[in-house]
Amino acid sequence: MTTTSQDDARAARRPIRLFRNPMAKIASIPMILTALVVFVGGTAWTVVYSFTDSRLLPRLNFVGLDQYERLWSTRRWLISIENLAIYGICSLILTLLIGFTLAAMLDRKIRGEAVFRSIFLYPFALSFVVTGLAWQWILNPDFGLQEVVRRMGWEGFTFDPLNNPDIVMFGLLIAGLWQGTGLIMCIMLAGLRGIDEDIWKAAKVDGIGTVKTYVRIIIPMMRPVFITALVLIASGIIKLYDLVVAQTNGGPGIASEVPAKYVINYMFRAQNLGQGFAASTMMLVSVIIILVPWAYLEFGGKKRD
Amino acid sequence: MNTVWKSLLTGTALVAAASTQAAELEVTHWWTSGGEAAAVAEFADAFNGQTEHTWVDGAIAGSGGTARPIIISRIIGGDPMGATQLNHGRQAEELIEAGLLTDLTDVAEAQNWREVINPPSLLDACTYEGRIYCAPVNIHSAQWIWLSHGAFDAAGLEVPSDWNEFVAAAPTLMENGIVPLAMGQQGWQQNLAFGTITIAVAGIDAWREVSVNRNAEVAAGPEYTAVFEAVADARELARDSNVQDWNLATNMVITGQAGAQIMGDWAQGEFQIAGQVAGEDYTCLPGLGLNEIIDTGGDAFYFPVVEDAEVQAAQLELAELLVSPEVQVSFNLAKGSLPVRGDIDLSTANDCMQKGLEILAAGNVLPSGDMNLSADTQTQIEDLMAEFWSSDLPAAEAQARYVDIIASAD
Amino acid sequence: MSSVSIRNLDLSFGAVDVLKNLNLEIAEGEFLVLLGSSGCGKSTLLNCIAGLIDVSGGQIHISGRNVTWEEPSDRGIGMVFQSYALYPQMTVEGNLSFGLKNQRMPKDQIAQRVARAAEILQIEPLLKRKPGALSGGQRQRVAIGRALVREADVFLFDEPLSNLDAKLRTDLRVELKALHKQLKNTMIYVTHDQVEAMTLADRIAIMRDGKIQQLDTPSVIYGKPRNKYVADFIGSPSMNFFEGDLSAEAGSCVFEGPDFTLPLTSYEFETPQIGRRKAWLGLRPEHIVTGEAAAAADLSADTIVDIVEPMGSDTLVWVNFGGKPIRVRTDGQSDLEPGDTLRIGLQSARASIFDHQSEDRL
Amino acid sequence: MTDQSVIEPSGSKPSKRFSRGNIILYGTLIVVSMYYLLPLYVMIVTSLKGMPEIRLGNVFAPPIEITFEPWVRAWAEACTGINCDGLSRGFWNSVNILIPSVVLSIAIASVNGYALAHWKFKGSETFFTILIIGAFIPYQTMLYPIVILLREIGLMGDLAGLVLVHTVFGMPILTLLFRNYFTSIPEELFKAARVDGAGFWGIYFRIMLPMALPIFVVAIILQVTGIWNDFLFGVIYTKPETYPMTVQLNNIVNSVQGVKEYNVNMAATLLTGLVPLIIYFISGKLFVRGIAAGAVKG
Repeated sequence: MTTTSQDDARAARRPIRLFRNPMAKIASIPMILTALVVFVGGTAWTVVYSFTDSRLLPRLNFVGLDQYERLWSTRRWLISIENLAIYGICSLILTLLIGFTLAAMLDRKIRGEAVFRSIFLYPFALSFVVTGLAWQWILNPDFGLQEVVRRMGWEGFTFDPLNNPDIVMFGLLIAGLWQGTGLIMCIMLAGLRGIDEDIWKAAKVDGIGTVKTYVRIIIPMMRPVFITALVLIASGIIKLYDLVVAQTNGGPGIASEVPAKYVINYMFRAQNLGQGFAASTMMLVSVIIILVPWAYLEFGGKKRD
Repeated sequence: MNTVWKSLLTGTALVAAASTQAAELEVTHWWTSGGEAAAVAEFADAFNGQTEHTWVDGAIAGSGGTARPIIISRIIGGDPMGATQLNHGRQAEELIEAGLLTDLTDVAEAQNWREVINPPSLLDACTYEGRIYCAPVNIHSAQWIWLSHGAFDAAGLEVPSDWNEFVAAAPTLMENGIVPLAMGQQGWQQNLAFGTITIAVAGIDAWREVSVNRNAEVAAGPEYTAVFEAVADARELARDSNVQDWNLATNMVITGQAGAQIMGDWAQGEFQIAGQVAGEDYTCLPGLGLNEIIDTGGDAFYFPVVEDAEVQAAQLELAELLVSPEVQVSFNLAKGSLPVRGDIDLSTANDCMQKGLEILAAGNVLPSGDMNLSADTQTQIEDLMAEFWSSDLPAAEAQARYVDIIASAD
Repeated sequence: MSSVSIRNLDLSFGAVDVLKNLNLEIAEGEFLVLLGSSGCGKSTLLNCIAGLIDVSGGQIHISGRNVTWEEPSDRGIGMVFQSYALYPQMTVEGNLSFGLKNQRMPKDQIAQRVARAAEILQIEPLLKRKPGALSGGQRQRVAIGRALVREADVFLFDEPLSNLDAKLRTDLRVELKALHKQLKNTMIYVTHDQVEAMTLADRIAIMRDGKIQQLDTPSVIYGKPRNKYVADFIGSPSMNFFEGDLSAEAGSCVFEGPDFTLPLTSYEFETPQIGRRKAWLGLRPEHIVTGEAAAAADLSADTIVDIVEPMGSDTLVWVNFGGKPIRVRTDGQSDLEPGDTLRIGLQSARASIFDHQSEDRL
Repeated sequence: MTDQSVIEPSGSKPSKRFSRGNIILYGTLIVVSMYYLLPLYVMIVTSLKGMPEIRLGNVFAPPIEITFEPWVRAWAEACTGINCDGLSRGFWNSVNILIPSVVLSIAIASVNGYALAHWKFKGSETFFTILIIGAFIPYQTMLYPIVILLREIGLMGDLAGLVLVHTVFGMPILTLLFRNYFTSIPEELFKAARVDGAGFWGIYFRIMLPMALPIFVVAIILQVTGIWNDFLFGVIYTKPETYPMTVQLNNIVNSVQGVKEYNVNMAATLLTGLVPLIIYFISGKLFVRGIAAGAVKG
């Protein structure tokens, strides 16, 4: 036993877990720092200050739930939430639907696939600011779509979403879908390309119709694709801000306000940081309620076999 | 790729060379409309011409809403600009408390600001615990209505001389396809119109009770009921106006598409740029022609604390320059606002400015809302007004909500 | 001295125990096959030996050295994977020399080793190609070559042939056996294919649920399976089982099946004290005799043929016996048809008896 | 165009070239294409008209008299405040911001993704989960803490600070992409390399990187678009001399002097979008391939 070599002794000792594969950990430091300092730290900071009466500058003068009580009795906030819900649900469903349908059409060995694909994808290259401006211009009642249709003979034609509080969110939706569906189409297309051709043969042999094959067989097989798409769409919806600012600036009135805009306005324009932080905390809480169980299942629960 | 680095290197080299002699002073502001930009150019020219320093223009378009987060973030982040526009009043208080803004008291005393600046309330707004932290550059008043001669001529009408006549003439304008009241669809513009109508309809005393003393009972009273009904009427007159920016609304008045616009005196800069003459092409009525009184809000420049001694020197020189008589004249003529000094000759000013000067001289002035209500309360009122003007919200309900805001105002 | 020694190895992922207190000694130059159905932990054990999975407890010694916490590359092993795992962007030569370059071996020495390995495996013409341009068999040769150039003491194979088609698999199996003979390295080979296991192994370790069920030579495992699981797992077609009772009758032991009694006259019990108990009787299809030999067996009976499966070299006949269909392997020339009567004979010498409860061999 | 995509379409094949189904298929695609192309068309057409024509006509009418003046004005003459040099000032600034930001963010995210896929350690998945949730946090809410953070590390107002911010906010999605991609690379390959004595960096540079081209293309496209189009960070974490093009665009579009010059606005908009647009049109096929490799699995 005394003759055990130095090497042997080192290898025999169980190393401290923290120092196993040190390079992997060192290389992960940026990620860990980002996750802990920026995301957790920044979030915690925001949450803490949401319980204060901070105005222009953050200060730790706690006022309990005052900011939240005020938030939930503010009409603009309630409208913002409602608007985001409307926009979010429509956008989620329509983006998936349009994205998938376009991808399915492009996947049918058509001619000029590359051309169509580029056409559907290019709006994604443009920022929301540009998107908002372009559609504001097209939907302008005096020069745009409404006027063109009227000149074509339908005198009574009215389509002025940006100045009609009831449908302004749909005006935003038209622009949002234009910008975002291309990427989802691309992801769906990639997913469809990953489906084994034999599946189609099997479906054909079984006499299952095309649509039914998509709905009953292909879509369930594309679960990971839909999850990626869902993450992208949902994260975009919550962040909805630039488009609104560029296209309607919350108007007419406060009919197209969204939560992110409320946060910014109260942090910087109203100089009521506490209120802005309370609003962003509410946004975070809703994100976390929806996401954490899912993220845990998706990324946390898996183990190597 | 080479060129990128080359240009970058030469760029830094230039900066380095220049800073040994004079400072480059970055000035942020949100004056980007035609009249405003022309006015800023007066400042920049004077600064570049009369000092050895250079004015680096940091204009941020899109009104204070876009610019303010940027300005405040940079001051708080420890990377401030040399000077910045901010509405004076309560906006800067906390920055001063945190020691982030430069004390200008020495310059103010040397230049005798206490004496020359009129009305004194302007300097009071810059004063915090006895020290002066900003240089006021102009007086703005919001209580104006601008009437288009072209529009009324086209409808075969006399140009009205007060709000009531204007309301009476509105149906005829509409029959002639003219929008009676141009209104930009932004909360602050709608709030401005509300404030102006309040002073005209409810009178100064009621206004003061509510806006200065935050008396919710008066806000719930009959004077304000009349105000909200008048605004509800005005809302109908502005139904067909769907522009966003204030100067686009002004442009509707200039081109005769709209009969009138309720807007601050800065609208005058737009008429001037368009080559219109007060009294011939357009008419301005302070206090809507009913109550000839104006508030004395205005713009001011603040100077964040910086370490560089040359920049500090440049800051003080700019502060001095901004209030100096010649610059005050050239700037305010371009911008259409009133100068902050009572001791300068503005005989070259046009009809509207002269009206303003007379009212100012007569002392019919009100403190600006910026100085009375916090930005928070103002934002809440703006939100309410945005909703009120562009929906069918009944006047009574809007008033009730207004009362709530005043009751909890600070 | 044993080449690889595994002592009290434990491995668990969270609450799931994958390997439980596992001990295994592998002699130098031995060809050991780890055999088991998927999920039994055989590949995991191999990965532990390679150092690709950190163990939860216990020790691994290779060539007398405790390597439990050493890096895979320091353990003196070469490894061949099921999916070949060739680096797609490197040529065959690059693949072979990658590990040696990482050891900072001199260039000429690398070239020499690569050349030798290529020669042994007859892949010299492929050296400049990339893996994408190779066939499955060629890829697997390169993968073996990659282990070969390391001149390691121990080779680890993780189901190396299961991605190949049947013919190629048989060919490479023979080559592997020849290679082992030539190199005389210790080899640990994971597979779920019992034919591979039987043909290649010096010893087979049959694994189930993270435990070794039996570790012995192929013939012992085939002839005297340690328990009912091993008996059932090894052999194709698999063993026939009958439930029944053991009882002593006139000094000798008998197995009382559902409707037959087999005297265990020549069965060698492992344990002396049997007593009366419930048990399983296991008989391999090829150990049930037919025709004239049946008469000489310990028990013979007439049965009705149910199904006939000709398999070329022999014929598998399903007959009803003991209340259920059983498999009997007969001559390839058999002309039996369903409904025919077949006389079968059971011999106790080649049977297996397992305790009903513990399922261990008696 | 002749080079057929590596990944073949897998959908069922339409039977005849002019079947009714085909006519519906192509008809739908063409109609939908028009919706997608409409804004681009309107932008181009408007940018080529003079102001009087804009006020008279409708947005869809082709220009009667084509003028390139709006483009010239947008690029070199449009005013913000007292600066009248259009977008040109912002172009090189954008490039200077773009290159280091893209390089750093992708370098870090790819290493993160690689570590998450093959070098899991206790807590690594937790950090990753936090990161993914971070992707849902509106940037605006992080503005204030980040200002304070940058002040504390002394990078506020520095180009390095902006690069850092882009790296941080690009990290969630990019890490997800790289992690998924590297997970899809067979684990045995990684094991083989470890047996061959390659360490963390050896495997990353020698084995993983050469195989990761498609996903790098996707990451580059996403980052170039995102960073080029960024307005919020660009305006807060830079100074007037280094304002990116989007800030100039905002200034031009929102600096209304007299009437809104739609033609100049549209030209400016197109000019600003040109860089990402070109990248998209060039790399369309690679993009789909990369997405197939990275976004779909996992």
